[in-house]
Amino acid sequence: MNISWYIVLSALLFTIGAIGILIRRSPMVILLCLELMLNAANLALVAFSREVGNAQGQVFALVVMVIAACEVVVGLGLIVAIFRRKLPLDVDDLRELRG
Amino acid sequence: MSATSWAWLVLLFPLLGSITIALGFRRTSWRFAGIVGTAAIALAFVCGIGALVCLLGEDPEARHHASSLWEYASVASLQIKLGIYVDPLSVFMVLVVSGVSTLIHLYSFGYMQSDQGYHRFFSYLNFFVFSMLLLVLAGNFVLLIVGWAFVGFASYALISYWYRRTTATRAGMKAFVINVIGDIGLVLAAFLIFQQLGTFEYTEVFAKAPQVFHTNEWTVTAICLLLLVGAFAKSAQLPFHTWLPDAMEGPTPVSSLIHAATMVTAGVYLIARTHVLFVLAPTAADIAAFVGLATLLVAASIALVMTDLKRAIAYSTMSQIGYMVVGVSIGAYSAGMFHLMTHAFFKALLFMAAGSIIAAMANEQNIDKMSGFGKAMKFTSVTMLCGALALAAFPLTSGFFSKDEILAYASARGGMYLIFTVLGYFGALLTAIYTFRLIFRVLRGDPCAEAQELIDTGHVAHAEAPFNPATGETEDTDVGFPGAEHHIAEQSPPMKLAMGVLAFLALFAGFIQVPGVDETVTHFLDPVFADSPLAAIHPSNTAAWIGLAIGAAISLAGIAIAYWLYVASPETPRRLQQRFAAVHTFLYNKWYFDEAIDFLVVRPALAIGRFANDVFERFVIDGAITGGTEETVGRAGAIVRSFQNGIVRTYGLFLIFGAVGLALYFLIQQS
Amino acid sequence: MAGEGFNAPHLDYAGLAPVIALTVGLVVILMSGVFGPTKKWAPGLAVLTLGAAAGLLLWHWNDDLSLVAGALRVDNLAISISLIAIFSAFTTVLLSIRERAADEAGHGEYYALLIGSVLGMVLLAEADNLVTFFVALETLSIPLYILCATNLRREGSLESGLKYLIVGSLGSATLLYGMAFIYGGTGSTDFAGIAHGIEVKGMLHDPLILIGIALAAVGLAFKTSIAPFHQWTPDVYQGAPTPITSFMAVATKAAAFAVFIRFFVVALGPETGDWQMGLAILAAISIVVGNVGALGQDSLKRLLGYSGVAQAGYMLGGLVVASEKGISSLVFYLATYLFMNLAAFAVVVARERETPFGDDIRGVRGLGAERPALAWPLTISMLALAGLPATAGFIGKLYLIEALVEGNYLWLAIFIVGGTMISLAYYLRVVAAMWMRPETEVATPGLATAGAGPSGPGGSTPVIAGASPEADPVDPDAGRRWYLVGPAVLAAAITVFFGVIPQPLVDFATHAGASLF
Amino acid sequence: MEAVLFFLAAIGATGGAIGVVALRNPFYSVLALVAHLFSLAVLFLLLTSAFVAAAQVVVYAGAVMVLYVFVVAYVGSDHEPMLDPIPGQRLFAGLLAFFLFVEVSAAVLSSALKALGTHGPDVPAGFGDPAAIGTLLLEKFLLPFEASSILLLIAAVGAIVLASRKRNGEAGGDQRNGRQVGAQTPSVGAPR
Amino acid sequence: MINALLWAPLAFGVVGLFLPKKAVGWWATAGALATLAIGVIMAFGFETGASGLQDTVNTTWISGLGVDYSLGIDGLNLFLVLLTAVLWVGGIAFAAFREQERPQLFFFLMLAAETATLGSFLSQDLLLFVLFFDLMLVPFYFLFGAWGVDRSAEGGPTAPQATLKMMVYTLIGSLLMLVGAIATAIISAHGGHLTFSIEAIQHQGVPLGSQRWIFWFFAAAFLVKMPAFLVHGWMPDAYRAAPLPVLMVFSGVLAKVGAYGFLRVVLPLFPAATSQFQTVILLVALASILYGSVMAFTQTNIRLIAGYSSVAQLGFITAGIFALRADGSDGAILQMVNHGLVVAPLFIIVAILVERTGTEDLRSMGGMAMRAPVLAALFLIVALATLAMPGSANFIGEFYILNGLFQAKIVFACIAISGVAMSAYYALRLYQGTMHNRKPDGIASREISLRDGVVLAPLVLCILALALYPQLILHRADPSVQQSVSAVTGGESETPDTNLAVNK
Repeated sequence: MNISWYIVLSALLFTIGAIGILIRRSPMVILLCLELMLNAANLALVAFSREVGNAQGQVFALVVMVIAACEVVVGLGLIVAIFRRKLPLDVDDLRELRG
Repeated sequence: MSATSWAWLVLLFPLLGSITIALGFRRTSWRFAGIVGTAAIALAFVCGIGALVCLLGEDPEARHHASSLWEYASVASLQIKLGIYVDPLSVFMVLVVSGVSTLIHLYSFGYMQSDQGYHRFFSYLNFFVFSMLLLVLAGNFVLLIVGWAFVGFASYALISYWYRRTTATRAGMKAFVINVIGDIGLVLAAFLIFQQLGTFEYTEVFAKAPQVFHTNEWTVTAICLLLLVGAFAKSAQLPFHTWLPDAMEGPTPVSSLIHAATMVTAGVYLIARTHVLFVLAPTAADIAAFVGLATLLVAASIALVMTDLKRAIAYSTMSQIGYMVVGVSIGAYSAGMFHLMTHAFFKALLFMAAGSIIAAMANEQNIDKMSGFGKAMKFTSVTMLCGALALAAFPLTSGFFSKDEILAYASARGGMYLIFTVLGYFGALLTAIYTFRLIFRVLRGDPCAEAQELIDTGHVAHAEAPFNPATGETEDTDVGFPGAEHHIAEQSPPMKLAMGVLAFLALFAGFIQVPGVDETVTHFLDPVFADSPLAAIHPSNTAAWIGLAIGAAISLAGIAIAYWLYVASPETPRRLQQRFAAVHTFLYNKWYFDEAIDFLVVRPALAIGRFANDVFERFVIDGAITGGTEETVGRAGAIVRSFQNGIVRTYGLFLIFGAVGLALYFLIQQS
Repeated sequence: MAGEGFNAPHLDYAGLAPVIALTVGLVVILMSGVFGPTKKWAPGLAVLTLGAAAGLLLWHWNDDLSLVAGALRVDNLAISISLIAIFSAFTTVLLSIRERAADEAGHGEYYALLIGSVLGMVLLAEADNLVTFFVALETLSIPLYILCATNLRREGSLESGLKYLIVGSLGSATLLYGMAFIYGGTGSTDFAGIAHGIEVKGMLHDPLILIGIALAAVGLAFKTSIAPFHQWTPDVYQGAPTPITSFMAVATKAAAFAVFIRFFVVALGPETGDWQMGLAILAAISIVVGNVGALGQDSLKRLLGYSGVAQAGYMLGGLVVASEKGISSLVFYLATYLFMNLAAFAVVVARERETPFGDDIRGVRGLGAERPALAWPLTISMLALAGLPATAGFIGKLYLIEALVEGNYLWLAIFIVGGTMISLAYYLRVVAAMWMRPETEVATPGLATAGAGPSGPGGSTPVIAGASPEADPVDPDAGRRWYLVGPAVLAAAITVFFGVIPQPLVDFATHAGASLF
Repeated sequence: MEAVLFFLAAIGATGGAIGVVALRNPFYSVLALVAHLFSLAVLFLLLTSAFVAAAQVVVYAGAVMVLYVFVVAYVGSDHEPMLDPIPGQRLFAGLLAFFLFVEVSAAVLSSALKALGTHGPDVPAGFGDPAAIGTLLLEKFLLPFEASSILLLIAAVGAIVLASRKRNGEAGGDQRNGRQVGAQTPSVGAPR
Repeated sequence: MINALLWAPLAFGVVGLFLPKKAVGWWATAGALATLAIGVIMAFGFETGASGLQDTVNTTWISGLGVDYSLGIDGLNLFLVLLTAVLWVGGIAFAAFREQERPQLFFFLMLAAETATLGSFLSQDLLLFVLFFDLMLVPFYFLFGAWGVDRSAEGGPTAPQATLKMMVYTLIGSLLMLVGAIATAIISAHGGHLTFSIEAIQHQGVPLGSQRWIFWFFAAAFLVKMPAFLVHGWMPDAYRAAPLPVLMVFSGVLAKVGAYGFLRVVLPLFPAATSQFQTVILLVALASILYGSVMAFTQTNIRLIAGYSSVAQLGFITAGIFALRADGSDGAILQMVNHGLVVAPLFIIVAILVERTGTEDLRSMGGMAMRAPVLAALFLIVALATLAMPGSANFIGEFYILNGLFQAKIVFACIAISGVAMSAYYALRLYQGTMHNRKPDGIASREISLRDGVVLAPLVLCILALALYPQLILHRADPSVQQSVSAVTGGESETPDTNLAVNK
């Protein structure tokens, strides 16, 4: 299979993730969509690393996984805090700050 | 001591007087002010004599000197010195001005006694004399303009002397603005001269002009016309004359000094002074002459119907100046100057007398209300009669000689200029009529109330509440003239002295310039005008005497008519009025000059001002420029904030949008 | 590759010292919690750590080291930016004393996270390959996400935390995706390698690289809050605890700009011609957006947020021209921006604590008469931000414009000028509020009820941004506390000093700029 | 064979992704993501990067997802309403995403990079196996490796700070009325 | 010496911040007097007839950016510096006689403003000039805003609004000028060593193409500052808001900086553009003259009468400069000083009148002269000088200006001179409206107090002295002016580099 296929696929996944962030309101799902985007990036990285024939991209992908995990943790922590604070778990309703 | 140093002294004394009086107004008495003021001018006169003597000591060709104190305003490209120019012409003017002024100061010393602003008055008056002398002595056009404007200011200050009177302040403003227009004419003329000749100094200008310009070249014509604007504005010639009648708001001594004897004749002096240029621009000269003629007749016609004593005399002043302008423009220089002198005498005298009478009438100026002062105020009426005779050119009085000399010259020059002779004589007729109209109506007849009171009690009547004759509104007395106790009419010796001297001069000054006998003035002034071809023209003695004869006849005729109209059959005037109602109203409204100017100049200016204020400033400056910008920025801000709606997904949308846009730009930019 | 023996990279501990110092400090502060209440010493420890790091960085001034197999590069640019970040953090520590958020989070954690973020910034400033770059970026961001939310009682705080997290992650995902393409196009993750790759692989102007640049630019523009990627800025600035805001406002921008510069000038140097115009347009947009957005803002933090967007636009100009002078001017501006903002935020903190108005502009009304020691710094900082002479702000603008004109970006210079004009309208509004008679209402509650507390008359005032009753307890003489007045006055003094004698700072910036060329 | 695997995995990944976005119950979204991750792992294998694939399965499907499930269980999963309150949000989201996709694909397809068209160069055996990756991690990428460890520490601290109960008990009360005040002031900071 | 002149006011101001309320006013006055003394000493040291700069200071300020700290005095700025010093003494003394709120700050700002203004006159480095030019504004921003008059009652703006408007308006120009200055330096450097020294740039020359647009950047700054027609929008509000002691120095001096800038910067550096756009600028000047005059005689607020008259006067000055003849510019310099010297006393008098009458509306004033003859006399002199009464130095100024214009562009001169007639009208209207006619009830007509007299009289004496001997200024200004103007007229021959640059 050509590398191009993988890249195009990753582009597809990336955009799907983006769409998700833009249209979902539950913070949890939004976090999931972030995961989607990061994974799309990972796919691209790995594919490219295959294409250029060095493994740096794969390592990059691994690091990205770690970072994604961190973001998830913090995100979920925030969600919990918000829940504790009896605020709605809907990003549209969190709009005290604007203008 | 040389002529120039005398001249500097001439300038010095009035200035010192003015300053001293002004600074001392708190500590010194009114007497001090009066004495200092009069003395200063007297000294100036004396110095004038000194200068005269010096000049006469020299041979006629050498009788001109320039002298300068310091560089007034000079840079590499143009020099302006603080310099004077002394020659017979200027000395002549100095003598006339300072002489008449001395007498009028004397008169004012008594006349203004009870006025609150005594110091201010004399300070201004001295300042005026200083400015007038500066004007006549100036050695270059810039200094001329300075003196020119100074007298304008002095006249303004003295016209609105009783500054609580709105009429006075308005009249002052009018006079000043019109005079400024005149100044502008002079300034432009100066610029043009500088452009052509590269200097402002009289001597150089008059020396260079004949080489640079050839006759009737447009530049020199333009210069002369611009000079005329200045001259006419100052000398109240058409169409700039409207300020002079209003100027009568000022105290009577002011009217007699500034608005009869001296300042208003500055225009005549100017034309005489720059005759070199006018010779080069005959067209301009003729225009000047015709304007003078027109003024002469128009003013005379108005004077026929004026009921306000002072204004009537003012119009006669205009008309007399018309004679002078005609004279100096057509080339009768010395004649014109001579008439200037005699006119100064008798017109000053007439005003003094009028002032005395007005005082006796408790500020009433309307001649319809006056009568019978002949009995009430002997001295005044006698002197007034002398003045009137001179004005009417009664044979052998001063006016008789001076006026007729001009007309004789005109006929001698012949051709087109005969018009001036003919119409000049017609003007003389009118003059005689209106002059004696005043005399008969004011002096003869049975005394009016005030006159009667004067006869009975020897006390001058005065209104219980002083009022403004023009509007009739009551005066606020702290500027109040006449003050509470005011009994000055012909009772104060200084006044009598001044009037007496002037009466004498008015009657007999003519004899210094009798055609064919002794033409003192002509001889004295000849060196100045020697360079003018027109000066060569000279009416033969016979012609001159014929002219005098005609003049005498006309003047007598005029007096006779006046007698018939106002004494023999007092009904006639009224009938004439009804018969020629239109004419009368037309004349009575002074040919509607004020209205015309108001319509043509004043209203448009104000309209523009209002437009600028209410429309332009509000809608363009504040509206479009300032407001527009604010509006735009504000709108933009609103848009930005509306995108900032606090919903995180919108932010995400914009982020992706940015990404897409940027990527697109990059891709397009390259392919 | 496999099968070869494993040979560890040479570790230059001297070069790594600052990073190590920060790491150690971070751990120590966390640990200190074990031995008892951290409230007392945590700030001290934090200051100590920062001081140590700063010292070690200065020690490397004028060095040019490549560390840990080309992961890091220590040069003047990195050092200068790191110093800016550290100084900002240092003052943040001071401002955080008695800060409600610190109590909420627990002081140990609070300061540890702060140090962590600083660590991220130092790494980012030194980053020399993509992986380090990305890790450092996240090390910078993630603590900030948390710190923003630490004032758990205030809805705004949590909200800002979540917003920042979501949009931030979106941004970094985009950035990452861009990196992936650049890596794919050049086959290297080292900046130098990338530049080399572009050259040899003939990838110049290749769509693959360009799309990568575009996406990477988006990510970086987001961090530096360039419009249209700025929208988080005002909200997060307003919601976050003020000391953290002050930290974000300067340090984040500085670090992000550092890597922006290094990545675009070193790695994408060959492509300069391609990205210049694009970035210039972004700069122009954010100048306009930031300035008009700030008009009519009542919340000072929000106002500063928008102004931050505009200022970022100005600074980006320095990068656009990609010349030595441009970079120097950018660094210079960042340095001045540090002090200008610092003064402003210190005052805002003080007023937040002593008036019931929070960060609303009414909080500073009549300050000139009431608290000159606060009014002067705020005034100076506003004037400096507006770029008026005799302040460092003027020199900064002068420097930038000079660089732009030299780089033939006159039109951008004119944009800067235009933006400055608009900006007067809001900066001076603050000044007017301090010194001049109130614009509309006569009585200023700020004076009347200062120290009265939320329960006082202030409580009944309509709730406006940042001033909900959730606001922190009022400390009536916060306006006299040395740790608030000190930084304010100091920063203002420095602003003026460098406005009058800019030479030292200019040299500093020139060195930083020179290190890349 | 490889092509078939690729397409299957691709379909799986795409389907999973779509599921994440489309499913309205967060819980199902999580499951969809798990599916997505597995198919990604397959793709990684096809790209001869075994270690990454393994890590993918272990770290994500193993650890992270579990965390998700817990949280979802904790905060409860309520269905969000179908239609979007912001007008045009979905339309624009779709359009922009589409454009992005087109741009990226265009870039990829029009790129001058030869290798993209190929299967990639032949790589030595053991390319991307744990040994190789480990070497890289400890040599070239030592610093990012350490840094990410610190990052994990920070994240942990953060999670504690955010999620842990407050020491001082009075938290609950004023939280609630704080919220009420917050409710009274919906239009805070709105432009005026 | 020159440094002392420049920084003395600021130093006094800073010290003043720490003095007690009572003392600070006198201290500030002393500071201003000291500055004036230094200025006068320098004026005596001034070598007449020399065109070059004298007692210059020149040290590098920011090496990296090519900015130098270089000051110097020549015929162009000598008397403007003196004017500044004199007016500030007047303004500060006048304010010191009165109760000010927060006096320390007030006087500090006043003195700071003086330093800034002096700086913009003295600086010989383009960027330094721009810097001081902008800096001038800051103190006035505070003075207008914090001590100003709130007009919201009569539907006008509040002081802060008005002063903000002024700030934005004037900075629009001067920021563009900043860009222009930098561009000038960079372009003229031709890639070589970057310098902002005006002399150096003039020597290197600026290509015509660049001159065209840079010219407008500078012109914008100067025209707004003046203010000229169409960009005077800030003036009415600012003038009505400003506290009068401040306003007298503001309108007395600051407007001149704009005109001065033309002579100092624009003519020497952008000769080609100058002669190219001469007509345009002349049109603007003409519009300012006419518009200013017309507005002045329709206003009823006495501040605005003075304000719009300044617009007209500055129009004259600009016209004089852009006659591009030595005599025109000589007149402009002279007129700058004159206008400063008349407008400042004018505002003092306005202040006194407002104190007496409690109103600024001309229509509800009048009749003052009776009880206040001295005030009236002083006012009369000032008014006459304002309307450029022949015999006053203002007349010589306008005479030179108009003469220059007449020789250069005769039509413009003929139109411009109509402004003189209008000025006669509005000046007298102002005088009569306040001093003459009937005194409305409820107006206190008191004589000028000795303290105000002490402030006012010296200024009036200056007017009279200059009236007697305007040569004092013309003589010293002329050489420098010729140099500056010849850059345009004889420019090609004098600075070959410019010529060469133009040909490029």
